[in-house]
Amino acid sequence: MSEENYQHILQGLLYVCGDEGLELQDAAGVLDLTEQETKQQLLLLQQSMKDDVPGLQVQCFGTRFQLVTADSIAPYIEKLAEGPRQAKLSQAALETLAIISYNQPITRIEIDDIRGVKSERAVQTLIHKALVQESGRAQAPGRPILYKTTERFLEHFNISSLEELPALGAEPEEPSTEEADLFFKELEDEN
Amino acid sequence: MSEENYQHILQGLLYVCGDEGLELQDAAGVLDLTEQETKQQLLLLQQSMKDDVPGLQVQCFGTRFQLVTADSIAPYIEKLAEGPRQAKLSQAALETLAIISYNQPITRIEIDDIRGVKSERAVQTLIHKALVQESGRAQAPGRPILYKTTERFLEHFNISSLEELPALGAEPEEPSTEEADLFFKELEDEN
Amino acid sequence: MERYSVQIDTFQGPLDLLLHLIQQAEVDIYNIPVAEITEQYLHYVQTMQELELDIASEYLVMAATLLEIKSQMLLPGEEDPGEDAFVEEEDPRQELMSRLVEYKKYKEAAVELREKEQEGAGRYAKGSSMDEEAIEEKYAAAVPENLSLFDMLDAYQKLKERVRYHTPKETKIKGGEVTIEDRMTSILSFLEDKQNGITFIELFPSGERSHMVVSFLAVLELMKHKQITCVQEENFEEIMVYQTEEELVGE
Repeated sequence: MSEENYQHILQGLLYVCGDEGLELQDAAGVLDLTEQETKQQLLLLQQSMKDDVPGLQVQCFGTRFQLVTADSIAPYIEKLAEGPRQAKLSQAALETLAIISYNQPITRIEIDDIRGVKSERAVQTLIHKALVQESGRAQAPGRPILYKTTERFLEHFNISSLEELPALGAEPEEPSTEEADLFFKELEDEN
Repeated sequence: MSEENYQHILQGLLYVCGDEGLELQDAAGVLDLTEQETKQQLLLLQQSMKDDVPGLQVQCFGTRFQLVTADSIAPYIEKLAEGPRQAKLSQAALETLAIISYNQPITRIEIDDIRGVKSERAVQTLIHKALVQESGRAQAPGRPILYKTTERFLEHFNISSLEELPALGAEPEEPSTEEADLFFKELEDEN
Repeated sequence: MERYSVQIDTFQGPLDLLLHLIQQAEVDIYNIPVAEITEQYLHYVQTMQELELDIASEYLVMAATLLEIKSQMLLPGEEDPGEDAFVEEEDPRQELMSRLVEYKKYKEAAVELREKEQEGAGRYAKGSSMDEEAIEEKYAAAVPENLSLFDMLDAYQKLKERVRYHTPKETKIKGGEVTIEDRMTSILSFLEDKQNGITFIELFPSGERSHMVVSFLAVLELMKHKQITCVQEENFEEIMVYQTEEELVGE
């Protein structure tokens, strides 16, 4: 693979890792290079990004590399966050709400597992907004709190009961391959 | 502010927004430009990224811009991380979606008519996948629900706007004179 | 029966089936040989019935429509072909033709959508880093007015599509290297002390695709060599897998 290709791949890897950062070891695994060589590539990228994408920068913390916005544009990022945006629930809160509504009652740890990130704040927000409430404790070590949706949740989304939530993962029934196979088989038998 | 600066800021904004995408309106607010000017800048950035950061690309869906990885490096991203299992849509759902996207807003009965089968489940699946949403009610007996596609639809199918939908198959050609001639000829031959 | 044993695309309904028959007969959609197509269509529906496949009532409605068209076409023209001969007589097939043409357009559009779907499949994005939660807290108890069920579903879909960096990759690679022979051996030893057999599904401990395929091929191979026996009491019952008795293996 050419050096150029390594650079492109690293751009993509750094991007998808986002705030979590990319571990040198993992990057090396993907590129099939030694960690030393990979680090070399990452440092090269760090340099070239300065000219090519001045709005972003590559930061290095020990063996972890992270793509972040450049210091110079910080005021604009803040302006975006504070901008007069329509009052809406954050992505985090919405995801968490979806998970709770389809899996209630559910513990926070289970939610974290599904989301892959801590959801404490999101759960708190939802409780604040009275969309979610506590619902006893699970029979598990530490007896963690269970959460469920509230009446206000139904009211807000204008559904009369939880059964009215669109079925999760309900694929329209496709005549299965099994059926088709059966069909063939019988046809053959007939002949 | 120089044009260059706009570009840098947009790089940062796109990065921060990630899969949620950057709304043209919000970007314009941050840059203090009109939406038209902002769009211009975003399209310029889309171009320049191709050379400067080939591992990433800017996508546009309606009024939303999103930074995603380049197609070419997909295998490496998947090697690093558990990619989303591509839950592909069933044929029934795809057909239904095609009908909705070209005829929106449309009622379920109209969809059933075109497909010749009940499409209730397919519509539910599409709603669940947030590719289709309700859009008021038709002025018809029973006031049936109307459906339309969402922004997410554009994103899922990688289309920047509804106008970019591939043209529907040529309208049924009126049997041309030529064909008619042929028709008569055949009739004569038969007799 | 030959002509029915062509590949069965799982049909999306009567129109889909008709399109298939028309295409197969290599006839013009605008000039359907109704008698022939009707016969084939009925045969199809009949076979489906015999197989007790669940036939949507739409198929039967279409069958009736076809028969009606067929009989109309058999009726002799009413008037003498006089001056009025050029007044186009309504073709009884007209309505069906336009339905087929209309449906075909969307069927084709669906194919294009599928291509577009695949095109965008390899593009990944990170999650948002916007700290919206802070703003959210400012509004405390207020729920945004315009929040809909759809917003929640949208968020959930995004979650499902997000790249998960957390999952360690090592296990996956290990799974891929199992050969059919390896799997045959391990299945046999797994069965060795299981007199009562095991369920078929137990042979697929890994959800990983390649491992499942290898396992399946291994089962087929073992069956071929009569080293294992698979029994299914009834349709849709659990398939039980047994190690074949020693003496039978020798034969």
